[in-house]
Amino acid sequence: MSAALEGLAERYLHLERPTRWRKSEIAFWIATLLPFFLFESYLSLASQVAITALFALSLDLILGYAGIVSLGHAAFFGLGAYAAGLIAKHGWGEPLSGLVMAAALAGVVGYAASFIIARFRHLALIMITLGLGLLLYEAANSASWLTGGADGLQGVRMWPLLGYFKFDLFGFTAYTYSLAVLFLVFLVARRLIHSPFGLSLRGIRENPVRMPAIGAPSHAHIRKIYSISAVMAGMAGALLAQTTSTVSLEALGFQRSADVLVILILGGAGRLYGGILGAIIYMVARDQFSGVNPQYWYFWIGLLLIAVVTLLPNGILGGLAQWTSRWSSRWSSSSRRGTPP
Amino acid sequence: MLASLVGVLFDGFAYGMLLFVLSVGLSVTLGMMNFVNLAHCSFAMLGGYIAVTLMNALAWPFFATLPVAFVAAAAASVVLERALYRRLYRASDLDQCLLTIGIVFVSIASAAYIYGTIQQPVQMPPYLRGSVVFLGVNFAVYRLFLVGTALAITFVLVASLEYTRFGAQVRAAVDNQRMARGLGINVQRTFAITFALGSGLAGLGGALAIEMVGLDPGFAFSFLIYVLIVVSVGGLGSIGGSFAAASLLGISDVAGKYYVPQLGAFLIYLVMVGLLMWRPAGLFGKR
Amino acid sequence: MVVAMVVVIAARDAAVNAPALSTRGLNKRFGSLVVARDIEFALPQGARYALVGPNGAGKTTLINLITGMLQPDEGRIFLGEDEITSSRPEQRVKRGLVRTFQINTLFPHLSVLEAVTLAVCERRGHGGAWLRRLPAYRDAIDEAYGILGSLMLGNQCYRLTRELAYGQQRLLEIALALATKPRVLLLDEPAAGVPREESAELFTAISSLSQHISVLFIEHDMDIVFRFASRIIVMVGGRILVEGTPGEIAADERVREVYLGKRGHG
Amino acid sequence: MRNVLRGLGGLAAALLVASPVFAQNTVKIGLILPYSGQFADTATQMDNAIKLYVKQHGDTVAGKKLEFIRKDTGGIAPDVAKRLAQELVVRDKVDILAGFVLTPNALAASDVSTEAKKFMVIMNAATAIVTTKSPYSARTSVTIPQLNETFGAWAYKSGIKTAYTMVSDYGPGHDAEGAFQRGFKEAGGQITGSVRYPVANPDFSAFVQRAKDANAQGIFVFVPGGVQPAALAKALAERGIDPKKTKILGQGELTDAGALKSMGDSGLGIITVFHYDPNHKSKLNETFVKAYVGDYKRTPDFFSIGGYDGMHLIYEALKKTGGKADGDSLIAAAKGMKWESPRGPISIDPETRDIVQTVYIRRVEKVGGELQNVEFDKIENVKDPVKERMKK
Repeated sequence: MSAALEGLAERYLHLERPTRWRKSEIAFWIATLLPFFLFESYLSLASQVAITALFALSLDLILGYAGIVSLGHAAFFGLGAYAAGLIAKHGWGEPLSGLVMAAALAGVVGYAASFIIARFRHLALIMITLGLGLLLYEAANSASWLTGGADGLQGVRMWPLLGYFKFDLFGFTAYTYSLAVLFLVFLVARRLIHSPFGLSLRGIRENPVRMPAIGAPSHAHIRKIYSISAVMAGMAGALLAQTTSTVSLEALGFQRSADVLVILILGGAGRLYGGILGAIIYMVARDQFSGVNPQYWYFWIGLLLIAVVTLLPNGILGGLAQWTSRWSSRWSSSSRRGTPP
Repeated sequence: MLASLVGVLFDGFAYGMLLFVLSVGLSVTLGMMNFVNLAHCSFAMLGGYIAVTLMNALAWPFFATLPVAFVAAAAASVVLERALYRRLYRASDLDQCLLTIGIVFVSIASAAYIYGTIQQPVQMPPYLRGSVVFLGVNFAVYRLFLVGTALAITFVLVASLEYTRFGAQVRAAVDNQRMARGLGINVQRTFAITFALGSGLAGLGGALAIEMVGLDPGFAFSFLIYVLIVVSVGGLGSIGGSFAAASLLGISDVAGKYYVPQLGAFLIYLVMVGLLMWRPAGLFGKR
Repeated sequence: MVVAMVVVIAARDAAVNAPALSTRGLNKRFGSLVVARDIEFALPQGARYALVGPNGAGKTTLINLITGMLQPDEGRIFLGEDEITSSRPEQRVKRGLVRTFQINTLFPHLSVLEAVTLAVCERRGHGGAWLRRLPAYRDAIDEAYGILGSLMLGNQCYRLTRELAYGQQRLLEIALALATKPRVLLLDEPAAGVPREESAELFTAISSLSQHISVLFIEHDMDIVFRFASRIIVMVGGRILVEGTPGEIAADERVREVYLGKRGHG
Repeated sequence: MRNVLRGLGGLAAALLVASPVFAQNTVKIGLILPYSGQFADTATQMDNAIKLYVKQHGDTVAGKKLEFIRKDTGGIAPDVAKRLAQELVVRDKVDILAGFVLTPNALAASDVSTEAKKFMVIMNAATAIVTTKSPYSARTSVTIPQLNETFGAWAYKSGIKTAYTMVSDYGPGHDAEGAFQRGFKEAGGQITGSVRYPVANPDFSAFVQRAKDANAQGIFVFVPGGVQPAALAKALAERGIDPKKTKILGQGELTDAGALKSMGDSGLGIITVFHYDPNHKSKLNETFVKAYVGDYKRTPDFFSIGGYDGMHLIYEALKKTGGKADGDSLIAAAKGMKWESPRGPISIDPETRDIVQTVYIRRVEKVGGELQNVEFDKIENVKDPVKERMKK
């Protein structure tokens, strides 16, 4: 691939370079297999990290790339979770098809919502997403005949994955499954942000006023990415429901929306790996802190957040990118990237 | 029937006034500096705990605790403003969210560590308890007191914004920061002071809130949503807006729960979403 | 019958020598303040018109009205012979009515090439395509590269927009506009803040644009205006004071007192 | 790929088999509680009692040293609870799962208890069905129907002919509403109306006004413990509902120590049903409360007693099995166990593994200037009626 690119005009390379697989990326994805060998007893945590990472990735596409802040993204996570749970409860426990159906539902709702979302920005947008999310939560709570209300959805029975791998106590199947889905969705997201559409999204984030002035249908773009993001969030929810065979109202809750936002910002919004890194750091830190000190762990999480903001602006990846670019610019001001992946 | 209507409206208004005192500070600071301070309710919580400590441990009278709550919260905010907030004025609002959420976590943990997770018990002085009947309508004494306080605060705020030099500077800074700078107003300083006053009000609100909604370490988080609703619906930087929004939300919430209880939980959010779709900048908002 | 005839003829005439852009009785108020009053003008195909007037005369507002960023209270706007009064800004751009901004309105964290490629892709309708990677759209990239070259930005195109010198950012403003293949180009003080000698270069670049592009530009420097404009429209207080050739304008008394007079002590 | 997975699957299976072996002379207990978040205080109270019991009875039972591993669910989070249960079993190799304040979390962890055959002690979660989810689980707290169906029947006998019910709009609330109305109607009473308020409801005045307008002889209320009881009681007082005329009936949380402190005299006369109160008159309870207050500077509540009795059940079961800690032996030992708790005589129903206990009817009165729940009636040996019906 890259061999063929030698001798190509710089202008192509300039746009092609950021789409290349870096060694660090490949190393990262290989590292995601380590839990299988090094931390078998952490597999169930690993699977939930992967699920959260997927959720954060879905938020990154709208927040990090299109600049749409949402405080109600758990709505789609929860929709996916309940859809997957209900399908399994009513006799169809096949995970993959359940995943697809759940994602589809989330996508449809996301598309419907996107017509509202695209019209607003700033605080109004944040509060409207928040409001819609809370409304859905209350609806799910009062529709206890369907959702099981506050006790959570009961009687979710999953069939073995591919008819062969049971969801085991170790979370072995759970992690394999979550990781595989995360990786596939990541590939899609990666391709998406390196496409012309991805460029248009960055355009919307960089300057929503200019976009119409160059003939770009911003609203259409926003509707599209929002629906895609909803599908991914729905997948994350479905994965959680399937791997734990539990669904509760908290899947829709404000807390979850807020957490994923924090996770994404922590890792670095607008960077493909921001959400994933954020999920790993936040959840592992939380697991460790709360293991040591179940009552006051969030004190340390709080300090962590404050430290990151003050030391590494724009999240961990953003901060690092800044440091490195400052560092490198001292040696040579080689052509720098707007948004490193 | 009419009696109960009046009663319901009154209760709603009183609840709204509580929301107003809690949120007005955030509205002004957000409007002036666009600084997303999600830790606003942490200052409220601080005020609450100060009041509780003074009342229960030192047996202070309730009224004496209120100014202390105000001052304590204001002081705390000054410290934080110097230590942390100041670094992030020019940072992205996402970073501001992260910082202030971090502060919320720390404050909740600290409160739980110091005061325990228990629900703080408070005993109002007898003359603030129970209710008075007027024209066959039941008015809770404490709510009457709350409304009075809130109205007084509103009056003071509006008056000082309209008629003092500092108020003028604040208004200028809210309307247009660049221009204010041009006019030689020290926006940084103006903001710091406003921020302190706003947080102080939050602290006062925290102290006033205990009797009605209780106080435990969760407060800093659980009331954040309501405060944000008031701020966004009212419109950034607008005291009148916050007042209108708070009373509107309070009344619609209580009235809704009374007349259509099955909608009880939905109503406040429905109202908010509806209003924001109608006026994205809020009732009295410019931007 | 006869009426029908007339209409047909009228239509044909319109088709023949319809101006590239024209407005009829545009009015816009902000509360009591009138920012546009009965604006009527026509910009012929391939023309180079200047729009001048003291600050606050409503020049930028007029551009906002024409490009749909503001909706007029009354009046109609025509691009060629078809009306666009109610179409959305991006639709107008698609039809070839494009503007630049007085204050740089760019994409700070996109590289120069990325920014222009973005505009090209949007014009070519690739804006929503996400199955193939950007580098696969070579002809789009080539076109963007070409545009940048024609505006002397060829050697800057791998830098981030925000790292460009101010003058170069002004050029990028125009590059973005050109990337949309405009038929009518509205330039809002393209040389604002650019030192004189550079601004002359900039306008040489503009005037050397293809004759298929009709240009209306706002500019304060009268020397530039007289050098590059075929006709000049003078606005004052939201209305068109006078329109004419540079010679006519230079001779016009009212212009002297209102406009040139102002420049005397401005 | 699939072969690789299969290989790894084998590895995992091997480890799973390997896991229960060892844990020779220690018994590990995994406590899953909401130590942080909205329900943190419930965890605090329960954990205090657990610590107290261990302190009083030593940490060695039947020659085995007890080892506790505490995990935080951070509130209602079945996914987390299940994961923690899995990790406790797989990584920390615990023998017993215990705690569980919240029903969804208990239900989720029950799956793990079933699959891994681990003894599970539910120390609070009060929805009737919880114990049916795992054959290795037993409950030492209470069930909502156990209290409120009994209460409904009692209310009618006590002379209340018409009642209005107001409950929090979520699972436990619905259970309480259903149970009370059932008991009340079956006894012959008439429900004049009912209303449900949101779970997180800061202001009750509107609902209280409705209840008042319905003017029934009794108003039955249910709220989760914590912030709300005081707020509700205050609202009742503010709207001028006089407990001496209209009977206010509720489940014990409504008038627990903390709530009473902050509601003040507005609480006087409220009648509640409950299975435990720190002022319960018995030698055992007095010593328990004394010790508890001594260590933690606050009075125990029903979370505490659930934890305390839960520990007692674990200790006694271990003694009975001679330290064998596998699920089957422990649950077998637990079935039918009887003992005298600070709350009174209790036992574990051999069929349902659920608690059988005395239900107390109390009234809020001033005792030496202090508001207290004074027991003035009781119904003995009450089983969970829901599961009784299931059997039929």
